[in-house]
Amino acid sequence: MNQEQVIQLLSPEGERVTNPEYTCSLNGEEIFSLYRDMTIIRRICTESTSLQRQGQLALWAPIRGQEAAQIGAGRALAPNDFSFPSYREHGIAWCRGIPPENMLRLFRAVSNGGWDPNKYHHSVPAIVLGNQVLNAVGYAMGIQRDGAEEAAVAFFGDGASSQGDVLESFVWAASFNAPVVFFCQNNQWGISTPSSVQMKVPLYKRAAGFGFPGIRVDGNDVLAVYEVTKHALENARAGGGPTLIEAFTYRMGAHTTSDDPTRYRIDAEVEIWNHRDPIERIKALLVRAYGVKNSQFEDVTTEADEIAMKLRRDVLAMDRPDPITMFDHAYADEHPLIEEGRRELIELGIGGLNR
Amino acid sequence: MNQEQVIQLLSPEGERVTNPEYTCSLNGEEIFSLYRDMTIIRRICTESTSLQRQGQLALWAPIRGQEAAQIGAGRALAPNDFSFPSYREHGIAWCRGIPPENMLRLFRAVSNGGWDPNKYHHSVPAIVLGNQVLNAVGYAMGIQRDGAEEAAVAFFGDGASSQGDVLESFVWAASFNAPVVFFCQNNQWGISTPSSVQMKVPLYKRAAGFGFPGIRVDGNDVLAVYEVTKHALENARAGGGPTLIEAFTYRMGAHTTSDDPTRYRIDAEVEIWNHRDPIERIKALLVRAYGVKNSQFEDVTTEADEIAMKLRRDVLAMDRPDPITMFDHAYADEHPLIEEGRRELIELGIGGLNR
Amino acid sequence: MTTSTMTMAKALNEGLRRAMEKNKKVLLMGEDIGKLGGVFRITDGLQKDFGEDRVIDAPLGESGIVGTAVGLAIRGYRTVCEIQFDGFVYPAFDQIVSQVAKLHKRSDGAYTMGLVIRLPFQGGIGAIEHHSESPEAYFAQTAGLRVVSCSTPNDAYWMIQQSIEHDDPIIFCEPKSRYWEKGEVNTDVPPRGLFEAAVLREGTDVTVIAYGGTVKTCRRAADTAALEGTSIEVIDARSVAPLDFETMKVSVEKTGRLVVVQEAPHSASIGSEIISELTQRCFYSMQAPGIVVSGYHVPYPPTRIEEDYRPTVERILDGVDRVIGFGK
Amino acid sequence: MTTSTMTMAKALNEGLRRAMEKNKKVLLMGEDIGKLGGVFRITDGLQKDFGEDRVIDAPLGESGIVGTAVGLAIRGYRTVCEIQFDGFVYPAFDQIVSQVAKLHKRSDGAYTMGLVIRLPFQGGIGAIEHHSESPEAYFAQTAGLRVVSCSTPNDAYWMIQQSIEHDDPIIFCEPKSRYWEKGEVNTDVPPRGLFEAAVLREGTDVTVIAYGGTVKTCRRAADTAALEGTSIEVIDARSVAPLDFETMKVSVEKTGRLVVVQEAPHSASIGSEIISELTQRCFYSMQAPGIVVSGYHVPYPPTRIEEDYRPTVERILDGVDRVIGFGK
Ligand SMILES: Cc1ncc(C[n+]2csc(CCOP(=O)(O)OP(=O)(O)O)c2C)c(N)n1
Ligand SMILES: Cc1ncc(C[n+]2csc(CCOP(=O)(O)OP(=O)(O)O)c2C)c(N)n1
Ligand SMILES: [Mg+2]
Ligand SMILES: [Mg+2]
Repeated sequence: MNQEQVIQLLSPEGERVTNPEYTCSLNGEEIFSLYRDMTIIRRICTESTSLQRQGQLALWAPIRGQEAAQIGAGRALAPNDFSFPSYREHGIAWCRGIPPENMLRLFRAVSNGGWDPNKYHHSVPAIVLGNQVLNAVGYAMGIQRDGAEEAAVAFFGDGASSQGDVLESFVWAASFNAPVVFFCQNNQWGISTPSSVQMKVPLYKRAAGFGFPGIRVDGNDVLAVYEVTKHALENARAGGGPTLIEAFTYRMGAHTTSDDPTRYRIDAEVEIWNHRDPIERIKALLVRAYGVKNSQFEDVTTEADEIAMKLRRDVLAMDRPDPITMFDHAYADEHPLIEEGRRELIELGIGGLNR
Repeated sequence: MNQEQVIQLLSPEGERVTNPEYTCSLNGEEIFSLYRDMTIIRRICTESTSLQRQGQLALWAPIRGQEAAQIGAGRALAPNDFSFPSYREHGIAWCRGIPPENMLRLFRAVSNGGWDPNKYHHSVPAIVLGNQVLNAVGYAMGIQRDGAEEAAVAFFGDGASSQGDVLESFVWAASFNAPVVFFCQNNQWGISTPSSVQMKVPLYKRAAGFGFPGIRVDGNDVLAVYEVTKHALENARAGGGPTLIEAFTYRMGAHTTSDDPTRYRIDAEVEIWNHRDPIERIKALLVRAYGVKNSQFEDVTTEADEIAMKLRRDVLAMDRPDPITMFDHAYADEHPLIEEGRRELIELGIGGLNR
Repeated sequence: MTTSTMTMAKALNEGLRRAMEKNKKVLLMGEDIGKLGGVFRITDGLQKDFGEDRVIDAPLGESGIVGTAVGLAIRGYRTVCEIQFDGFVYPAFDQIVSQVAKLHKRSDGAYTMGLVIRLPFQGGIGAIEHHSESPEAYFAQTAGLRVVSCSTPNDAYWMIQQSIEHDDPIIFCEPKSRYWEKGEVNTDVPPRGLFEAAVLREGTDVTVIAYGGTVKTCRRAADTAALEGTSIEVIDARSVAPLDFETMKVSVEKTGRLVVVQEAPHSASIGSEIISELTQRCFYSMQAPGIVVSGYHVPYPPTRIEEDYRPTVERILDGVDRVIGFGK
Repeated sequence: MTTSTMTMAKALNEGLRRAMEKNKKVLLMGEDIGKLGGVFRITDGLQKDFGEDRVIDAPLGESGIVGTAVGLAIRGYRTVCEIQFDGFVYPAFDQIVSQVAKLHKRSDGAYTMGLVIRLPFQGGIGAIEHHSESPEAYFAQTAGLRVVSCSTPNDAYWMIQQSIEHDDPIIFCEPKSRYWEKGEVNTDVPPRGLFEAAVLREGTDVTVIAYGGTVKTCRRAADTAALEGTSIEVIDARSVAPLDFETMKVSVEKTGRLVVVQEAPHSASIGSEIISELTQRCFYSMQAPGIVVSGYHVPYPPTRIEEDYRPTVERILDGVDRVIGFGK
């Protein structure tokens, strides 16, 4: 990592580091549960990758390497906070309680969303880079109008940070002092574009010029991510306005299963980051500082395997939707072109046969 | 003005101020010619306002109060630099040698542009806030590819600074280290929106977060604006990359002749800025430090009046274009819908009769 | 029956006021809509009465206006966004097409995108470039959106309220050249449903369909034609997407001739859609092919010549003559 | 005659290469187009051969890509912008509509907006949302732009070069589902002008007009129909704006029946335009009203059911049957 000011509570070797501003508020059990979440989401990710390889998913966007960033942030959210993800936030979705099979409906191409966002307080994935960030600011403006002690969180990547929508969001959030946390996972890559193209100085510094704090946190340190996010959320809920968090991490895998990173990055780089594996790091701490035993870790692995097997079964059972459903929810109210389309599909014998 | 770091070479009372970084490189004659330009452009502006009041223009966007910002920046440009204005940069247009009647073609609604941008190295006005700023960055990328020692300059307002296009421009300029100067006239207002809505911290600070320098200059101090702009341009031409200049100034008049500022701002504010009049300030210096005589100032007034009278004559002589010209330059090459339209207009007896 | 005479601008203002009174979740957002009341004064006085939290002066970014309105919709608010002029809606185009139009679907119906985007559109006010555009076809093409346009103060008063109450996102096109024209407003009962076309004048020879500012031009053309013995039926489409083909069909089956009048150029436009669909529905009744009288396929010209770009009474009558004289 | 067999992806790559060799002012710009060669590998190897200054890896902002290409055009460069997928063109919509389309006019001809915006469009690749859109009508509606689409490797090779050479801005729609299909490319002579439609198969009963990826589907439909004794004339519009109505008219006057096939929903679309215009030009020849076989008026569905959204051979034949059976 470079010379920048990075919040860290855990060294790559898994030793506790002290920080003047942030202390670790979690006990051993809670830290173990972070480990559990990270392990499970990684397992979900490997299972999804293999499902994709077997032709069961149209696509998959792996998160290997970003588990600490996502679980740390996701666990910091209060139930009534509302999160706005892009397409890679499986760890956040997990923390929000979204069933894994729901996460995969998008990738099995049976839904453009996958879950009820109001139920889980977690919006549907935004694929157009940056869109969700303005939406999160608007949601936060709604929180203000309701006088609620809640916060909105927008997740986006280093690449997306170049989009006008993300940058306009900073203006709006500052203008209205909106209770929103901007959480950027700087995983160093936007497909083949290194983050050095997007930013000549570290991203977190952008916030200052808009009038709110920006913080860089070691994105592979789940304790630090958790504390930094929790603090930013509390601040937002209490009327302190927005914060930009840059979680400095790394995309260990391909951009998606359609991508071939060997074309644009060298193995050595990936190797370096292998040594910073976020799960190994927290595991080392748990062993050393909390005396967690091997069997306890194995229990988690077993649990993760079971979740993965259930996920596989659920995915395989996910049928092609009735084509007539394409007309559902295109509009909230009656629409003649929807009626016309439904009629045609039925007449052609293509859809709606079981209705 | 507030406590921010502002570059100033001339106090509001017209006394020379020293600055550790910038010195005044101009002699008395040159300073007098700045005075001349400012006086003429103000006169052009009052004449245009009265032409509008008399129904001879569709609209006018006054620049009173911003003469130092515009003449200072305009005069700093080298002939081969290319400038990209919005709709209010009459002072820049004047410095680029554009005949005043050409500036008014847009406002008389006989043209969507008004002059040959390639001839004057000054683009046609951009009315959609922010568009021209990305264009300027692109032009600067062209300069780089040509290996030329030139720079592009984008002019925009405090209001426009909130647009995604302007913010994306900062990303691009930094990415490519493009030879571009971002010149924002922060005249405190975007129609009725005070700049405090657009920015919680001074605008010039935004640049740092993107990785290039930002400078606030006293926009009513023509000497400071000139030096700061000249320096930024030299730096850009020499490969030093972009600079954001925030010229802190004030829109003394209405947003345009369609606007009614009494609805949203108090006279007292305008009064304060009256004491900072950019022309009076430089005049005071010329009298005190260079012994310029009243008759010399009067000569300028006379010249300005003549220019205004010629402008009036030229505008009144500006006829409604032949309607058939609407089809000119819609496309560079033949297009059937253009042919169809031309034919129809001729058949209807509406246009093209003298062709 | 309570009626009063007011301008369309005032009718919109009253309509917005009533919607805000009825539902506390209704917000207004836009550039300069607070103290200034908007550049057209449509929101005049509303910030004073409803406060800065409900009448929100926006930073100058249209993507921001629409993008935050989406978030507010998710939170349960209904935001009426004012885009200052038609030509400034494009920075928000991505949010409109990718989020506003699609989020109800993407969330399987969980999100209600009940927001209204007010768009002062069309020309005729002698403005400079970008202030006179007719972008309605872009939105009509987009699945997930609806597009309506008012042509009278009464419609303005009611349609803005109906749009705010509707659960789908609506692009609300206001013919800015008619803002200052007066008409009767009946504040008791709406004239008709939001998506119904209105036959404004009955006629037997030609059906002329328009919306927004060109409706009045068509009525004038019909008056003139009547003097020459041609009977024009004038229909105000009102809803531009979806179109009320039922009402239109009845008319074209009667007259056998169709002219659509719009300011937008005709390539892939509302006019093309009306003609292609009505040709299908009324094939055997059509005595001549339908035609579009429209703006030309050029960037909106400098406004000293805009009256030669926009459909005038003369050009509409020329179109009417062409469909009547077809084949003769 | 030099011909070789290659995929459309390769043909585009070769066309770009040739254009870059011929004119040093030609640049490519887009996301991931350098080392990666673009997500579809259309620019594969070009950065290696022409350098990073001519094959520019862009920061991730479409408005930035198009907005800077405008500035480069002013400086005399010709930039081919790659938009990674159709659904990501909307952030650039403002620059396209307000600057690219209008600057030649606004500058009274001083600026040449000779730039090409490459858009992998239409569906059929089983992607997730926003990767399968058909936004061509938005651009066809916009005065100042031209829109073309290739349906074969040979057209791809030539049309991209012709587009780059052309002085007007061109939206170049590439049917991504056909990228990997092979065809003969004649590298000596272009098949025809950029704005000319092509009659791909002669027929007498019905004219079927398509562009991009649906052209092949139409040819298949024509094969099938032939077995049943129906003779379909298939026309590839190639130029979507302007449309080559001359070529189309000859065909419709012969067949008297018209079906337009497109993936975009039909509201205010290219199909509406073709039908309304050809109905005018061929009124007395038309035996039935023209119809559009298109995507439905819904956000592009999850792709497990996209084949029921996109026009299939069956749906095209159903359309053909409808125009043949009309009135019977
Ligand atoms: C507006 C837009 N342009 C392009 C794309 C295509 N695209 C998908 S992901 C991606 C890279 C994003 O990088 P980053 O924001 O760093 O997120 P990461 O994938 O690393 O999580 C691109 C260019 C898109 N989805 N949206
Ligand atoms: C995209 C866009 N939105 C809205 C407008 C309408 N408008 C014209 S000028 C203006 C205010 C601009 O303020 P600022 O950038 O500070 O420039 P100033 O007028 O003060 O010179 C607005 C909102 C516009 N021209 N473009
Ligand atoms: Mg990334
Ligand atoms: Mg301003």
